[in-house]
Amino acid sequence: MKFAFSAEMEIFRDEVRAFIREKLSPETRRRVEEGRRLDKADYVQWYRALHAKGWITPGWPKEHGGTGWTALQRYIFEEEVALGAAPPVTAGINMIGPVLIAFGTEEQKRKYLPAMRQGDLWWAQGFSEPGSGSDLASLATRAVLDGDAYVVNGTKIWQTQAHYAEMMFALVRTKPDVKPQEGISMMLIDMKSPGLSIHHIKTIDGGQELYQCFFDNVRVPVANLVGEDGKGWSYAKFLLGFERHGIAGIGLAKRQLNRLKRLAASETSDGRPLIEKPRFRDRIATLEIELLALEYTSIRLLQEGEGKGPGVESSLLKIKGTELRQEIFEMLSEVVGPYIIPYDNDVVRSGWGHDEPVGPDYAATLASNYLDSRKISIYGGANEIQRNVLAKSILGL
Amino acid sequence: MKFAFSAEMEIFRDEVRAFIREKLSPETRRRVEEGRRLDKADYVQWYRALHAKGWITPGWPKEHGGTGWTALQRYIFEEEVALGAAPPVTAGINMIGPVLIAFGTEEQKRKYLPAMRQGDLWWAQGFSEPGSGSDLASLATRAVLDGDAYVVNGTKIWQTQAHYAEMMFALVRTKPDVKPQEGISMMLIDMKSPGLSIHHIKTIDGGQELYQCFFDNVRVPVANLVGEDGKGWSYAKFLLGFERHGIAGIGLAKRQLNRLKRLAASETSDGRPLIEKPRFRDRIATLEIELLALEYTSIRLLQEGEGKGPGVESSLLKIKGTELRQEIFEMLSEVVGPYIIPYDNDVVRSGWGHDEPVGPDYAATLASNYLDSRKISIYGGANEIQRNVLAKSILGL
Amino acid sequence: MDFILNEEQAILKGSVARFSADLRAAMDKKTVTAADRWGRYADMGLLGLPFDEDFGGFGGGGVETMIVAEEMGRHLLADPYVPVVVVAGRLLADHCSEEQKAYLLPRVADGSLIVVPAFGEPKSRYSLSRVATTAVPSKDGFVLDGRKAVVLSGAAANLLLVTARLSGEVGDEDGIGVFLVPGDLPGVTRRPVLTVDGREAAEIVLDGVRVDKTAALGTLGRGGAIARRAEEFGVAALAGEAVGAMSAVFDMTVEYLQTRRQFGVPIGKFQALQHRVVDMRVALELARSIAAGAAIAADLDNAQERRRIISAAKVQVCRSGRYIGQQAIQLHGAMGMTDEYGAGRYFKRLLVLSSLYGDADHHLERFVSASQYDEGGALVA
Amino acid sequence: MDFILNEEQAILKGSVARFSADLRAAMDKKTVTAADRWGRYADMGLLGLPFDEDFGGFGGGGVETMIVAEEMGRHLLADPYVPVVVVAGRLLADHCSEEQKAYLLPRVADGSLIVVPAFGEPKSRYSLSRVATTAVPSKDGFVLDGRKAVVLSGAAANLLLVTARLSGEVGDEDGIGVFLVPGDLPGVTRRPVLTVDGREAAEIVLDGVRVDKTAALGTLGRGGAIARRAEEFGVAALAGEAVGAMSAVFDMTVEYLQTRRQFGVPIGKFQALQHRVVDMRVALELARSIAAGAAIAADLDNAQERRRIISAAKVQVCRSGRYIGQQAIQLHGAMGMTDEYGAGRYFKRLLVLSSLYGDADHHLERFVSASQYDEGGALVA
Repeated sequence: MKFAFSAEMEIFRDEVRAFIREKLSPETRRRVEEGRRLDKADYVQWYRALHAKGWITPGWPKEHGGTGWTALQRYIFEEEVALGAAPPVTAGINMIGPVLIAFGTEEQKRKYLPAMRQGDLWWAQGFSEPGSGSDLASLATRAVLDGDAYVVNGTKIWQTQAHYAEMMFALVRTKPDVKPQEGISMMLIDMKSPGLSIHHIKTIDGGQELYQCFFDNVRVPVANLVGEDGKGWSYAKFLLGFERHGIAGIGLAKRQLNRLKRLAASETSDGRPLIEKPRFRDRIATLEIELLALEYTSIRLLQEGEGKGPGVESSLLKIKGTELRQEIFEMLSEVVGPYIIPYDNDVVRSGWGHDEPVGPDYAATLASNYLDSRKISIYGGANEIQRNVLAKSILGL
Repeated sequence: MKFAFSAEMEIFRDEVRAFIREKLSPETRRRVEEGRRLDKADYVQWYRALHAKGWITPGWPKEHGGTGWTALQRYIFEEEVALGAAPPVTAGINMIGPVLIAFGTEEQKRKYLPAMRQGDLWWAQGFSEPGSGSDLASLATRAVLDGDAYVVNGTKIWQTQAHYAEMMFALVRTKPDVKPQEGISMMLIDMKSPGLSIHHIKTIDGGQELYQCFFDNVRVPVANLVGEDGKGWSYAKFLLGFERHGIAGIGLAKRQLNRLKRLAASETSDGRPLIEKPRFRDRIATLEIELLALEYTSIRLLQEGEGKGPGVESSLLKIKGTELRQEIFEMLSEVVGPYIIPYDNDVVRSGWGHDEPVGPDYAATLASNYLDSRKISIYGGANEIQRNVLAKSILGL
Repeated sequence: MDFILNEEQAILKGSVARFSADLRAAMDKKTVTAADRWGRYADMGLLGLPFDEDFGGFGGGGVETMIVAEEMGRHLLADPYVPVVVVAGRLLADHCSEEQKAYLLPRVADGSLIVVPAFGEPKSRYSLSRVATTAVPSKDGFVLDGRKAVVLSGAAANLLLVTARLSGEVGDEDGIGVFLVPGDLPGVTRRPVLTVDGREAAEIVLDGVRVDKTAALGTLGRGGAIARRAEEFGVAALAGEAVGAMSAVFDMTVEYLQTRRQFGVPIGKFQALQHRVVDMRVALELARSIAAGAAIAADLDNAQERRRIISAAKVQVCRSGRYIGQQAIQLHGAMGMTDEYGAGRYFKRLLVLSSLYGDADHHLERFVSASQYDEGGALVA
Repeated sequence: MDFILNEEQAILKGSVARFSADLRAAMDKKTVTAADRWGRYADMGLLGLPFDEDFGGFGGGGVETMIVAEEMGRHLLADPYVPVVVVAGRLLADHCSEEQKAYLLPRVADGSLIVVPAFGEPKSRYSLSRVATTAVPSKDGFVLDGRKAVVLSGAAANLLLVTARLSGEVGDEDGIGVFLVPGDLPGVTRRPVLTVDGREAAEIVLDGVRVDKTAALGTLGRGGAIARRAEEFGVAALAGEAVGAMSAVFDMTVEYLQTRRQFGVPIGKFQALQHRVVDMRVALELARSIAAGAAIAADLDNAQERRRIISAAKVQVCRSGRYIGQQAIQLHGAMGMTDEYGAGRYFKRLLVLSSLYGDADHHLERFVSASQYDEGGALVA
């Protein structure tokens, strides 16, 4: 056991940090730091840069364009990306990418993997349905074989940025008369298919990210089936269990905690910097201590698990990581006092522009960020489900 | 809606307060205030005084020696008794008393009720068994009819002060082949019966209060059956649901919170009274606010429910009341700093006597009280069971 | 404490409950404007509730305004009842001259005059004594200069109640005046902004605004205390409003758990969610009781006891509101994150209410300073 | 950070784990006395662990002592390893003359000399600078007068490490000395008391105790800093001990939930209890990681960073320990309240550990004062 990482790792961290400083658009960085919404251009610029460096698919096998990094390197990379205020990598790369590499046809690999590595191909995830959230096995979207294509009918919901997506990887029911999990297949659906329509869902923070997709006799070529018919459930489990080194979100939490401290130093209460008020300072300190403990836990579990692949520890990290970040966002909603109340959706997106800010300029996005933060304990497997998973592994009952 | 109670109620409160001040032994009061253990004599002195005043069975119907008080009067009485550091009334009076009045034979009433009113008859409760805690319906102690007596075999556990008890009211299984709840009867068992032995269970605080009772062919006269054979379950439910106006323990919590503030004013940290340290003061203030909210909730639910009998609100009051008191005891375990560590069981019982105290004299019982406080969320229906009950009434599922 | 509504209060509650539900329905159908709504409040007599009968009111106290605010909270009525009627209204009733009252109060009561408190400033956070806006005596009255921040309904208001400093330093308790400032006076610039719960607030610049002597209300120089007393009435009413909102979003969550099915059963069958609902209910009942206590206490003469209970209520309501709102979203799952579904709207209203007139930290401080004990642990009056 | 044990550390852990389990078994059978146990530690080489090889030790650091402490915590070994070997041991090794070391350290290592820190006083709470005990220079050395409080194993110890004030006021950081005081010296009165976890502590009166010049260790007047540095090693080791105890009581609770049946199923089938176990596990993993971090940090030269991590660890360990201990009792139900069942013994040990060398509030204060930031939010070194 040693304090600090090895010299090689610190050199690697410096390299990542220098790359981000050099290649990430300052405008995008500022938007992320200020908690604003991003445009497609923000993502594209960053993905291009990652592609050029060969760093866009670190989690893929080396022969498919992966970086060959150790788990620790990937952890450091993800932390630096988050600390450096770069946009997150699309779901497609970390989710459907590994599935296609493991189970896809050669044609599918040829067709999709290079485009994904270039950051050009955007995917929507088609798992949840209005009636199937935590209980995914109950999904009802049907696909019936008709000649060389499946005919898909039904609906999928909670697609993030479906308006940018060219393709969807979807779970659909191809066999109605078997056990629920056994009748599910995974297929790749062109978002421009006739009969496929998308409907925007406005979120409580005023965001524009979420969609529902409707399928009305959408024809999906048989060639777009992933692996075997009826094995979609196992591919989904493979995909959801895929190694997520940064799942605790340490870099994200650190960046927000730094933001909180910066704002608390700038705000005043009774004429003194808010951060000097024992009550507020103690609450920050408690969050700092938990974050330090969680950071060490992330690294320790990673080191203990090196080479073994992900365990149920990822549930533990997800639970604590999301709850801690939510507490930080909650304090961020308190730091500006009454200026949490004004709210202009256009300002959240684009800033005050030439207008004089209402209150401190950093206040405008805090309510939006707080509202948005409530999703992180729901998406990607609600924390209740994560607790079920972890309890099962502890108790074995 | 009005601030303060009516003038009549305040006069009543003054009367109760004066009675306690006058009649409760100062020695007993001191022991309760200091968190020491009580002897039988402490209880007996107080019960005699209550009996003389006619206040020992306020919850009984007036014709059986009840006081005829309103629910609010009973609440005030219980609060003052707790604030005044008087011993609690025995379980028998509030539990088996009302059952005998409602379902007992005339002979049972004649035999037991007057003795209970005099504070002379002590009861043990014989419900739980080692294998039947929350799941009481699974109890296994058997009673087989043999002539004019039931022959009882099995064991009961968690009897409080069984060494003082003359009688036990017990749930036993008289019919083995029916639904679990339907085979249970309630009977009154003389603690001096041949074949009945008691075994002391030491608790984590070093206390001597708990016992396990073993039944080896104990003969219980048929005349000691309560109500009908096989109806014990419904009597137990009647008994457990009996109106408990003071279930939130507001008076107890107030007394402990006052103790905490007194000690925090006496202790110093860096040369200043501990209560002036913002960190400690804020934590106390948070408890004070919750206690105020809970006190108002107790009174409000009582007033809303006047004449309707107890509802599921008692679960709500039990949950929050016990959790809050546990937090107060936890802070009491922090208030004396390192002097929480020394621990002498004899001193907990009897004080330092002629010895010089180790540390402040009030420190000696704090660890014992903290340890003991962990039971209040377990006994009388664990808080998990209370939450189940309340959830059922809210959700109806 | 007596928590039972008397007969008049029970009747008021019933009629306000029906009124609010109807108004909500009309809002959902978009058949009423804000002006229509305000007119209906006036017709119901709610806008004059705290005033004496002589001034078109009913002499209602903290309990009566809490009753109204709670129903507004339950039905998310987006109208500035608390700022106008409770805070500004009580201040006017307590500190205007008889002549001013005769003119102003009936107009507030009939809805023709909207008057709002403008106490906060860009750097004041929740303090009412950090007043940097200045009031300089002139020949006929005063000249006001400064900025007022996050004034709810500040753009719609006809009249502003502005705190301004006559003497001393920012932060001094004394030396503050409360001034009646018509919103359209020369030198008053109002910049409207939307609020997170979809209402309106204004940032206000006062640039050499001239008001006459009668514009100064109450004892000159005691404006901090005057504003604080008015805000206390507001906190007590807000606590009721928050309880109404919590109660509605709690009911909504219970219904969702009863009807949403996953794994073949209503999700309310899952014990972990059941226990969460219990904890929400506990938080709700604590908030409800102490909000009622604050409403009763709002009319107390004993300032220390009043402040202690009212600040305790705000702390508890903030904490219960955060918890209930957050858990309501969580238990609704992704559906809770959608704007269309109502839980989020309550969540946002609760966010505003947790900040308005002081957050939990602010009121914890006030509670502590109002709680002085003797050595026996007894509260020193 | 590298949390993987190196080969020597892994071997140490394995052998200490076996050793501790064996010792626990012997204790349960009551076949060993305290003196036997101490002898076994010596035989294992554990008592000299932090000392240089020249003095019968192994040159172990924070990680090595944490490994030992964790296993002691797991098996509830009731021996003063941390006070004697880690706190007093490190202080002796760092501040004695070579001559003193040559005499003392081998004797600590072979178990013949028990030396304990006596830093606390009746009114010092957790501060190491609130020293009222005085050290007045005399012809040959110093005369000590005062009282020392809650000295763990203070009655059994041969030697005490006493802080005493040479100059300045109670609370001053400077002017404190650390003195080696044989426990049987004239003027030393030791009153043994039991502790809540069934061990021994002493209240000590020093009445005109004469020690010679060489009894003063380290730089004269810097005793506060010297004691604090030694106590840091102690806190890091204690954190490990607490993690061992939490880990054992957690495992015990899991097993209980798997085997205790109610309502026809193991109670671990109930989702509310399952989720509780998860929260306990989260608390345990956080404590385990930061305790390991503190063990590593204990050897850092950077005092601010060291103090920050060590105090963070104590805060987290106190909180995790309270939560895990309380929930372990709760989930065991009434059985958890019995002395016979082991959960309560761990609960009591965790209570002692949460107080020893400073509670959560104390270390939160230290953490805050060690965390100074620039305006960008970055930690200022």
